[in-house]
Amino acid sequence: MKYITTIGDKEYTVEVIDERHVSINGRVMTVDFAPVSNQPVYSLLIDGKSHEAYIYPGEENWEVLLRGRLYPAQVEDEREKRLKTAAGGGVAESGEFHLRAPMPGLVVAVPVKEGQPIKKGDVLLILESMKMQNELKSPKDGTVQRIRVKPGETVEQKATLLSLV
Amino acid sequence: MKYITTIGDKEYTVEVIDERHVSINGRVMTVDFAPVSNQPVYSLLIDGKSHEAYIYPGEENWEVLLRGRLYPAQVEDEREKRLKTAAGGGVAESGEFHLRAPMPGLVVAVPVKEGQPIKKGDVLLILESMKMQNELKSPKDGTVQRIRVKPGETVEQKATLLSLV
Amino acid sequence: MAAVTKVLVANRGEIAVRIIRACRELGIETIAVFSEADRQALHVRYADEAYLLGPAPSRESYLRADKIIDIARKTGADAVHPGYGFLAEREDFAEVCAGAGIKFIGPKPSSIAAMGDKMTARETVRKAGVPVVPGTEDVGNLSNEDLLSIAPKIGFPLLIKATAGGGGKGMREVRSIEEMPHLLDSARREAESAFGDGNVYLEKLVEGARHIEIQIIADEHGNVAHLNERECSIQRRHQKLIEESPSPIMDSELRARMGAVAVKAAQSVDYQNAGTIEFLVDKDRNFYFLEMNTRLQVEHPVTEMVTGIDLVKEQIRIARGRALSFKQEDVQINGHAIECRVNAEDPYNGYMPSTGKIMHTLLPTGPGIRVDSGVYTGFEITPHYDPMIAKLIVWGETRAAAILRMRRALEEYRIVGVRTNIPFHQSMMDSHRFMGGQFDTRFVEERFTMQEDETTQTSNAEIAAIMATLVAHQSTARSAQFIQRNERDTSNWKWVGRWERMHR
Amino acid sequence: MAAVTKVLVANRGEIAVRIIRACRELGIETIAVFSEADRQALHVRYADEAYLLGPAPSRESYLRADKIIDIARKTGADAVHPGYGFLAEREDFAEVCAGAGIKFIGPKPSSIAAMGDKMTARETVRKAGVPVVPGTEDVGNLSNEDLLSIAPKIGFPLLIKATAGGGGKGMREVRSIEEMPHLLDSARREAESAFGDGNVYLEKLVEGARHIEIQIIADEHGNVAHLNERECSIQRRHQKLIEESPSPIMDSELRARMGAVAVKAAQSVDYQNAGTIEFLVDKDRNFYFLEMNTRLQVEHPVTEMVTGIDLVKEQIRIARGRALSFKQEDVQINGHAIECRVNAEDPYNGYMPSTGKIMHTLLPTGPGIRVDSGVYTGFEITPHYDPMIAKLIVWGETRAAAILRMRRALEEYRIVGVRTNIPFHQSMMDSHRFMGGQFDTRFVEERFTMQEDETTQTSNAEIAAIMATLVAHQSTARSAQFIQRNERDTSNWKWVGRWERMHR
Repeated sequence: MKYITTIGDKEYTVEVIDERHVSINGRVMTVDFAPVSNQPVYSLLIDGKSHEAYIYPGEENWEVLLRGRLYPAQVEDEREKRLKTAAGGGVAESGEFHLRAPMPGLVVAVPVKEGQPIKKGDVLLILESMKMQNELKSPKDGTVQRIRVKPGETVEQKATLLSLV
Repeated sequence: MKYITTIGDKEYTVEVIDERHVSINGRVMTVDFAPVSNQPVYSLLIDGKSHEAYIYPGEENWEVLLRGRLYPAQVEDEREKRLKTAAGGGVAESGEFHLRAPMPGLVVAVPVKEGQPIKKGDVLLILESMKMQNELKSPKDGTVQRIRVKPGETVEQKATLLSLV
Repeated sequence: MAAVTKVLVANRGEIAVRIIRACRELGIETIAVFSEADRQALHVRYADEAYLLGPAPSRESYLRADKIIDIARKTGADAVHPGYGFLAEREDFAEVCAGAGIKFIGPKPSSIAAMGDKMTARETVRKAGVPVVPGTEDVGNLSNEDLLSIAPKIGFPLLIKATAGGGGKGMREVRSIEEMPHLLDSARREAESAFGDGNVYLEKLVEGARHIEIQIIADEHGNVAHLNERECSIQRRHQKLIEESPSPIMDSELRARMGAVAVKAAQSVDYQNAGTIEFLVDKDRNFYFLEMNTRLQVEHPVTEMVTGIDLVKEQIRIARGRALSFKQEDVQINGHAIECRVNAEDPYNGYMPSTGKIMHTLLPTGPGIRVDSGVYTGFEITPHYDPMIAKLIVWGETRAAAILRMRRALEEYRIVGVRTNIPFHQSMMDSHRFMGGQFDTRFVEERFTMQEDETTQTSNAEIAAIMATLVAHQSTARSAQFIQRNERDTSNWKWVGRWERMHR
Repeated sequence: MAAVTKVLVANRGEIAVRIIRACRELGIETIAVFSEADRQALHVRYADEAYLLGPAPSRESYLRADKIIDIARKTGADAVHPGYGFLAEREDFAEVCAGAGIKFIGPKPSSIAAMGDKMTARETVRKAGVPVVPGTEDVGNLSNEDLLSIAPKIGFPLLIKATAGGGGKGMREVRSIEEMPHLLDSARREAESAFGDGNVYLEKLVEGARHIEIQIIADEHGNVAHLNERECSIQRRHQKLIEESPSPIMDSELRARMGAVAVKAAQSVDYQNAGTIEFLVDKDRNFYFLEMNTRLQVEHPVTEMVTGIDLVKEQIRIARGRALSFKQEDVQINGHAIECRVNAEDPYNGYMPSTGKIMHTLLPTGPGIRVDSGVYTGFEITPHYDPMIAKLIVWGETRAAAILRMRRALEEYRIVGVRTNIPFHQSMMDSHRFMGGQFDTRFVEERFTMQEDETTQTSNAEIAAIMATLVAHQSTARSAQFIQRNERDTSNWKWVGRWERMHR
């Protein structure tokens, strides 16, 4: 089975030949690949070299943490990929942005008002977690559309705090 | 709920009054009891004192390993217990004994023959495991009835090796 | 001689465990206190006794001095060890302990007070002839107006610092008068929530400075000694991340001078027990008093590793009224020690705190490794407390040997369930500037990146690509299997159906 | 100067990990070899490269010298470290390495041969003036007949020992001529399976003796030094369980004398690299040469903890052809170290080996603790290899401090999935005779019980009774709940049924 795997700006053609063999960009290698302790930790012996990494499923990619370095990898079935490219790929970006809580915590302050215009990098909200005050900044220019929380509220991870248009 | 719990030659009357209270031989105590990491390891706070133990289910008792000491504990519902005692209790001991493999290993030698009379403590079989030769001795006098394995065979834990009558 | 036979540990996490271990090894009974979030915490499991304080938030649990004193009284504790943070630098708490006839394992309330108010401290040591960083002179609660007017005289860049401060909480850096009001507000807000005191002061920002601190230890008989320095310049947002002893820039001459000044500073407040004098050292090796921490430091193990002195046991010895177990001239430096603070925060996601249950751990072990941890597999990391979950300390014959050992330890360390900053430490151990000892307190924020050099980059990326592909492949393969199984099942049913028809 | 840049570690478990760590810390590449049972083993995970040897049984994997040399050649390894056991004391293996131009990290084949055959060794050192235990003099393969005729001359009790021996394998104690034939058979059988050599010899049993060994280290330039003694008298079935340094019965005078004799013994075979001379020391402090182990010992860490010398790194230094990094007079004894061998065997079930998957672990950590482990949560303990899964080593300023620290470490240690002998070690640390240092090699088997004193017995039994009851109660409560839930379900269905009828 052939895959196109993308890390950063590099594309790798990886073929899983059988249980014991893969090829990357045409070079065939012997592999022995196994999860450790039923954890998202994997041990790979490739042509004898021993490697170990954490591999977490990301939103639509795989996060490989190898020797302290993070490699976000997009793995696509070669066919799939070709079709996508043919279709011109890429979904239209919605103008809306929902600020979500990166971790559970206490809303300390919301220094913006609904309807207020925002520049990229402006502080939208201050969230306290583990005794640290974390300033959540805007990733884009826009206007504050809806604020869903107020200071003093505790919020769960991933809770939507406010929206921008 | 009341229980009679027996450790060695000592009997304890333990009543589980509610989530937070037990009494032992009449003395009421405050308890906070919780398993640790979903393991057979339990943390007990009793009147503030902190204790931790491994608690494994045994054949028909509980094995409590507390501060390096093993306490095999028989826990019986008080009613049950009373009935049993009334019935005169105790099942008749069958004269038969099945020697089972205490761990997986390799049968090195079977120094006995079927029909051979055996004294308590005689070596019935030699099992090699973890590079150690373990002599399995007879717990009773008797006669070798049936030998189920031969030297060179590898056996699983708890496999019946031979029987005595 | 005060009897210390039963110690209440007024703290949580790794430091509570550290103290309980020392007590156990001295045959002293221990009492733990815990919040509702910490019933399963190691300090509760390891202590002889453990009592609930209240709900998870510190203000309702670990900061409840009243409840803690109560428990100490009821359980007949004859001493309290505050650890660091929480009540460690509250003179009122030390007072109450004394009042209750319970030995506070730390300095006298008056010393805590003198050093606790950072402005008072500056003045006290300045009068004792200790060099300080230029900043707000006059002591007292200064309004934003006052501070805004003083600021230009001190000159920018400058630092806003919490008077009750410590650990960089409520600290803000100011580059211009314009941004100062907003920063004053956020600084006061953070200080308020961290110390229940929003008062702040100003200090000139010494650029290109290193943070070097001297460990002080003093008994009740007037003996004061220093246990050399700790290099703590590797910081982020004024939070120390890596500490080592000795400092790569130190020589015996400077060490002697700074040690002497530190001893003088301690004596200026008649200090007893363990404490730390923090200095800034500028490019020209001038040093300025920053503040004194009147307690055990997070990073105390690096000092223990090179001096062979157990600081917690020495603290208890002092609390018992005995003299120091050594003299200044006995203090050696044997080899080199480095500590990495393992925080539950993701260096690849803006160092955001990471919470959750620890599903798996594999600790680095073997020669020259020490781990001071407060967590274990199955323990839940909550957002209520400090993100530091463990300290990894290594010893080596030389600094180079220690770095090599730290590298292998970090590579061995596995924690699943929360993201940690171990990758940050790995990158730091590979950084040429760190290896060369060339860094200051701004290094992490201004000149450090987690990027590796191109060559390893590419080869590792290839491995990562292969691993990601294999995992993706397996997961699709698995789902495929299920489908097949289901198909087989249905066909079996078909078969059964046919069989039934045949036998009608 | 021999280059050592890539080391093949011809071993498994904790010692393979120990060696890989040392190499990594020296910037040396490592090659692991493994059996089918060990694909997931730590040494495979930690090495730079790893190659499969064959099926689980040692004879088909870790004893396959041919395959190992092959792999070393193919991978361009310039050195092999044999660890202990397996091929460590096979002079033929050392020969083949030399032949292949691969440095064997250990002594010369001739030294291994001379010391490997225990009878030859006895003769060699005896001629060098080293006192030996009386026993079979004439070298050569002796038949049972010969041995049975010699036995009475030596006198009973005596020991049957494997000529290829080590680790008590193939060792039997004989009290009378009658039981000797059966014991000879079982000894030869065990020796055969352990070393592939059933040859045995006899030695007088020195009663009330302690097992004390001297660590030797020698370079290729004629420098031979000893690193003091290790006390290894706590044994069961001739397997060491606890080792410590220094020995509680040792004084500097005896240490100097035994050290000098040990050096002489090593020199008698022109010894190089690390080795150990085992002695028996009787009640009157007379000492007799027992054997020399021409390799690293399991218990080497206690020596490292008190001397500060890393033995594995020193071994590599010597293999590189360099001189010892120290002189005899530099060797210090700093404090006291104790090692407990953690075996997967159940002390409450006749020390039967225990196998299975490790479901959970919590390691003791903190100051003065070192764990050398080969296992981790999720790893499967198979019956194929030695039951030792970890070594717990502690350091203390004094022996008493070390014992107290070991107690707290043992109490912290949690392993779920296999039974271990940790309870044995806990009882030993509480034993007055152990604390008093009053024991010999028979102590465990003849005078040690795991019973505690009455008072703690009863109080702990009460706690155990409560805990057992609570667990039993909860399990019954749980099943009860299920029943209730089912009842509720059915009643719900009833309700649905009624609802349907109502709406027909």
